Amino acid sequence: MHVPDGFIDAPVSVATGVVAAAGVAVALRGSRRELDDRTAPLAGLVAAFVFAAQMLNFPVAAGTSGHLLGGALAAILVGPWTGILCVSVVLLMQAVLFADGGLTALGVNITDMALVTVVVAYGLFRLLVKTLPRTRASVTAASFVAALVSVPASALAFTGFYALGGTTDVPMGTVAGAMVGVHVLIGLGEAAITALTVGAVVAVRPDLVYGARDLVAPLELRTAPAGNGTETKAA
Amino acid sequence: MVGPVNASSSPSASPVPSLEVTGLAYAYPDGHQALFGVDLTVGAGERVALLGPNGAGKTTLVLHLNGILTGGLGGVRVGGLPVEKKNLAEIRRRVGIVFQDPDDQLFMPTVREDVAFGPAASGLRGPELEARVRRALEQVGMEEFADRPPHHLSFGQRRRVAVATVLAMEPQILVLDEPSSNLDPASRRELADILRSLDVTVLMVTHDLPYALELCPRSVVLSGGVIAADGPTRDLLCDEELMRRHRLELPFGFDPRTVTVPA
Amino acid sequence: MVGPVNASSSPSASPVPSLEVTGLAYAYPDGHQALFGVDLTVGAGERVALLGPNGAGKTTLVLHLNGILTGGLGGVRVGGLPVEKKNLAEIRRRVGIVFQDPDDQLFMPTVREDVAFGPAASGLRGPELEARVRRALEQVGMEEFADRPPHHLSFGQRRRVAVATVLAMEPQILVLDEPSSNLDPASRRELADILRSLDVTVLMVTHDLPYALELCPRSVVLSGGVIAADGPTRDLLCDEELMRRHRLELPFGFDPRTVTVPA
Amino acid sequence: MGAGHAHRLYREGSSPVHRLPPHCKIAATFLFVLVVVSTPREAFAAFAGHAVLLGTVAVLARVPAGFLLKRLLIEVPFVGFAVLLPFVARGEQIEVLGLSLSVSGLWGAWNILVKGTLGVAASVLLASTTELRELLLGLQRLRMPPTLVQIASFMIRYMDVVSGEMRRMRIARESRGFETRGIRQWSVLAKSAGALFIRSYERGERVHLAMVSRGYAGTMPVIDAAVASRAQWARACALPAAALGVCLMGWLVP
Ligand SMILES: Nc1ncnc2c1ncn2[C@@H]1O[C@H](COP(=O)(O)OP(=O)(O)OP(=O)(O)O)[C@@H](O)[C@H]1O
Ligand SMILES: Nc1ncnc2c1ncn2[C@@H]1O[C@H](COP(=O)(O)OP(=O)(O)OP(=O)(O)O)[C@@H](O)[C@H]1O
Ligand SMILES: [Mg+2]
Ligand SMILES: [Mg+2]
Repeated sequence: MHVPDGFIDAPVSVATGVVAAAGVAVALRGSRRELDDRTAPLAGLVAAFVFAAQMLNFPVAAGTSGHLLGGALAAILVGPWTGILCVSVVLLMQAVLFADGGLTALGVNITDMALVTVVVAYGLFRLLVKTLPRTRASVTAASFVAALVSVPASALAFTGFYALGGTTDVPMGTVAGAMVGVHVLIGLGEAAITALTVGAVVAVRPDLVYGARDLVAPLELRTAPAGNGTETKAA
Repeated sequence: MVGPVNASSSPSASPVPSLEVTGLAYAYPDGHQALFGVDLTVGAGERVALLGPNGAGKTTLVLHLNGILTGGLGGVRVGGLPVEKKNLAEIRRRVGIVFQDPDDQLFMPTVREDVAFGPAASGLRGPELEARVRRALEQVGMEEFADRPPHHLSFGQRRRVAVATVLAMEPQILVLDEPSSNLDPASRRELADILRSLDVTVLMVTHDLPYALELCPRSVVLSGGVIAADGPTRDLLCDEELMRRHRLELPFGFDPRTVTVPA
Repeated sequence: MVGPVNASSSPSASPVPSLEVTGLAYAYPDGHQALFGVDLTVGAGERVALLGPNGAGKTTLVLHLNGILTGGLGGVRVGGLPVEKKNLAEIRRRVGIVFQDPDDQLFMPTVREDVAFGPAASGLRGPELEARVRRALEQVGMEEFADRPPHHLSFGQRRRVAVATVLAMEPQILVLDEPSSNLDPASRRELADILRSLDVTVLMVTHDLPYALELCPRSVVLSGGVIAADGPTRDLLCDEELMRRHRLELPFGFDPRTVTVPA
Repeated sequence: MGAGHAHRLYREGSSPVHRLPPHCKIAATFLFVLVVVSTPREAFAAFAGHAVLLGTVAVLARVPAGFLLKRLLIEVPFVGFAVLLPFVARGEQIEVLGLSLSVSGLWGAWNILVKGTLGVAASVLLASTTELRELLLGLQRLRMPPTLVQIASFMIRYMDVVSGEMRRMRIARESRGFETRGIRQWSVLAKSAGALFIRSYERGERVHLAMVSRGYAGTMPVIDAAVASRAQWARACALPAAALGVCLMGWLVP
C-alpha cells in the first residue's frame, strides 16, 4: 500500500501532507509524556519490527500489494503518540533507504498507515481493555481485535484518498470492496502476530506494555540465603 | 561463617569508601526478586573478589553500582556520592564496568571506535584520544585487531576488547563481571598483572577461586541475594563448610594452604 | 612437540572413527581465514580436550562438525558419514553441540520448551518427551526453572540450560565449546561427573587446563588454525615449552605431575 | 552488533555524488521528485528529459544501469495496478489490438508508471550513494525533530540486533534437527516471534545501557561537523534546477 510518486494528484498530496505533518507534530508533543530514556530504545525496536513486517508483501487484488502495517503493535507497546512516531519513521526511512513509497506521497502514506491505524487500533484497544476483565488474556484478545480492525480501516482511508485525488476515473465501489475484502485477510495475519507478540511481552515483561505497568509485588528483605534457617522480614 | 571484616591490609582506612551498598533489594520486572538486602563496603584501593553460586545475584548487584538497575530498596554510594539520576554522569565516569557478556558491551563498527567511545564521550579528542586507545588495546594484546568489527572476533578476543573499552576510560573503580572466563590462560595471567599494576579499586566477580586468591586479598560471598561471608580470601577458601554450602568447591588439584600469593 | 597419537586407552580401535576431519581450511565471509588445514580423528567413546589460544580457530572447527559452517576446503565425516547437505538431518541427530555463547543456543519462550525442542523435532512425544526433559533438567540442576524464560536467567544458569538442551537429545557425539566457563565450581564438577557417566564421544574446547586433565585422557592443541600437538593430556601439560608457545600456562598453584586423575 | 554503517542499497564509492553532503542530496532528491510530479502527463519529451538528467547523475555516481533497473522492481505492485487501469476505468473507450481500453485509464497508467519510476530511480540513486549514518545526519541537519532522529537511529541499530538474533535462533533450531518446512514450522516460528521480540529488545536494552555506562548521553560523539559549502549546495541543486527547466518547457510547449 506504499503509494509511489504521481499516484495521487497534487492537491490531495499537499492536503494529506499537511494532515500528516500536523499529526506528527501533535504526536511529538504527546510523546514527551510517554518517552523517557528507556522507552526511546523500545520505540526504536518497535520501529525495526514494523519495518521488517512491512517488508512481507502479499499480492492484493487489482494489482496493488498489501502487507502487515504494525500500527496496532506500536500503539499498544509504546503508546499512541510514540506509536505514530514509530510508524512515521518507518515510512520515511523506507522512502529514503529502499525507495519504497514516494517522497512526495509521504503525506498520504503517513496519514493512512500511521495516523489511521494507530488511532483506530488504540481507541479500540483501550475501549476493550476497559470493558473486559483485567487479565492478561484480555490484553491479548483486545490487541487481536484492535489489529484486525486497523488494517481494513487503513485500506478504506487509502481508497478514500484515491477517490479524492486519483488521477483516473475508476468505479470506486468495486475498488473499495476489493481493498477492504483483501485487507480483512491481511488483518487476520496482522492480528495473530500482534496478539502473539503482545501476549509474549505481557507474560514476561509487563513493564514494557504501555498501560500495564502496575503489577509490582513488594520487595522482601533477608539476612541469610533462603533455605537454611531463613529469617525474612517484609519491606 | 566468617563475619564481615574489612580487610585491614588495604588502605580502607581512607575516610570515604569507594563503594558503599546498604540494604539493597531488587526485583526484576517479571517479578523475580534477586537481591534481598545487601550490605557491602569497599575501601579506596581495595581489591575484592565477589564469589557465589550461579544465580546468587552477583550480576544484579554489579548493575546497581553505576545506576543501570535502580528502583529497588536501599542505596548505593560511590565515593560518597549517592547513585541518583542527577549524579549518574559523574558516577559513570568513576565506575567502569566490564559486563559478563562481551556482546552487550561492544556496539561500534570497529574495535578502535568501540574503545574510543568512552573517552570520546568524556571529551577527549585527537592524538590524546588515539594514544589512550592504542595503550588500552596494547594492554589486552589486541592492537592488531583495531580495524576489525568486534562481532567478527572470537569470544575470547571480544572479552579482551571489552576489557580494553573500560581500561581506556581510566575509571577510579573497576568492576569486572567474570573477566577471566573464555580467556586463554596467558591472557588470564596478563589480566591479573594489569589489574595488580593499576592503582584503582577493584571489585571482581569470579568463579575461579585460585584466581580470586591470587588477585584479591579480600573476598565476599553472595548467595541467595544476601552477603553470606566477608573476609580474607584465604580464610574463606579454607572454610570447607562455608564453601560447600555456597557451591564453592576448590578445583581439582588446588590447595589454598600451600600456595604463596604474589606480592 | 608431542606428535599426533591416538590415545590408546580409549576404544579408538573401533573401525569407524566418530569424527574425522581432513585438511579442513576455512575463511569467514569477510575474508579472514581461520583454519589452515586441520586433520583430526576422534575414535568412538573417546574424550578429547581441544586446547589453544584465543582466536586459534577452535569455535570455527566446532561449527564445522555439524555443518553449520561449510564451503571451505577439506572435509568432515561423522561416524563415516560425510557432512553434506543431504546428510545434515542425520548428522545433527548424532552430533550435539553446546555453543560457547548460551544465547546462541536458547530461543524458546520457556526453559521447558527449549529443552523439549530437540527431542520433539526428532519425533518424541507425550510422557516420553516429558521424562526426557525432566531428566535433562535434573542433570544440570535446573528443574525449578522449567517455566521461566531462558533469557531471564543468570549467565551461568543459561549455560546449564544450554547443556540440558543438548543432553536431552541424547547424541552419540557431544561437542562442548567451553562448557565450564561461567559455571560455579560445584556445577563445574557436576558437569564433569555427567560427562564421565555418559557413554558417548566427547570433544570439549576448554581454557581450563586442570579441567581438561581431569576429564579427558587425550588433548589436542589448535593454534593459528592448525593442529600443533596431539597426545595424552598429562604429557602435553608437562611440556612447558609447548604450553608457553601456545599461550597455555598452568594456573597458579597447579602441578599436573602431582595430581591423580579420577577414574 | 555493528552500528550498521552500510545498508542493502548502498554502493561503496568516492564519486562526486558520494562526496556531496547528505542533506544537500536529500533536499535535491525531494525537489527533483516534486518537479517530476508536477510535470504535465502529456509532455512526453519532458519525461525523457528527466530520465536523461537522472541517467547523467547515475553515470557521475558510477551506479551501473543493471543495479538501478533491478531496484526499480520495488515498483512492481503498482505496475500491476497501472496495467489494470485501462481495463477498469470508465469514460471514452478506444480499440487497441481488439481490446476495448479506456482512454483516461491509459493516461492514468502512463502517469503512474512514468512518475513512479522516475521517483523510485531518484530515491535509489540517493540511497546507493549515501551511507545509513550519513542519511540520518542529513535528516538531522534538515531539522528533522530530534525525537524522530533518535527513534530512527535506534531503529537502524535494532535492525542489526533483530537480524542477528534471528540468525542465532535459526542456527540454534537447525543444530537441533529442525527442518524449515511444513505446518509445524509456522507454529514454531509464530511462537518464537514473541521470544524474538523480547530477546532483541533486551539485547538492545543491555547494549544501550552499556553505552550509557560509558558516557553516552543521547547523541553519538560527532567526529566530523561538516557543513555544506555554497558550491556543494549549488552542485546538488543543479539536478532539480535542470528538471525545473525541463518541466517548464513541458508546460509551455505542449
Ligand atoms: N532479566 C532478568 N529477569 C528476571 N530475572 C532475572 C533476570 N536476570 C537474572 N534474573 C534472576 O535473578 C537471579 C540473580 O541473577 P544474576 O544474574 O544476578 O546471578 P549471578 O550471581 O550473576 O549468576 P551467574 O554466576 O550465573 O552469572 C537469578 O535467579 C536469575 O534467574
Ligand atoms: N564471524 C567472523 N567473521 C570473521 N572472522 C571471524 C569470525 N569469527 C571468528 N573470526 C576470526 O577467526 C579466528 C578464529 O576464531 P574462533 O572463534 O574460531 O577462535 P577460538 O579458537 O574459538 O577462540 P576463543 O578461545 O577466543 O573462543 C579469529 O582470529 C577470529 O578473529
Ligand atoms: Mg552473573
Ligand atoms: Mg571460541
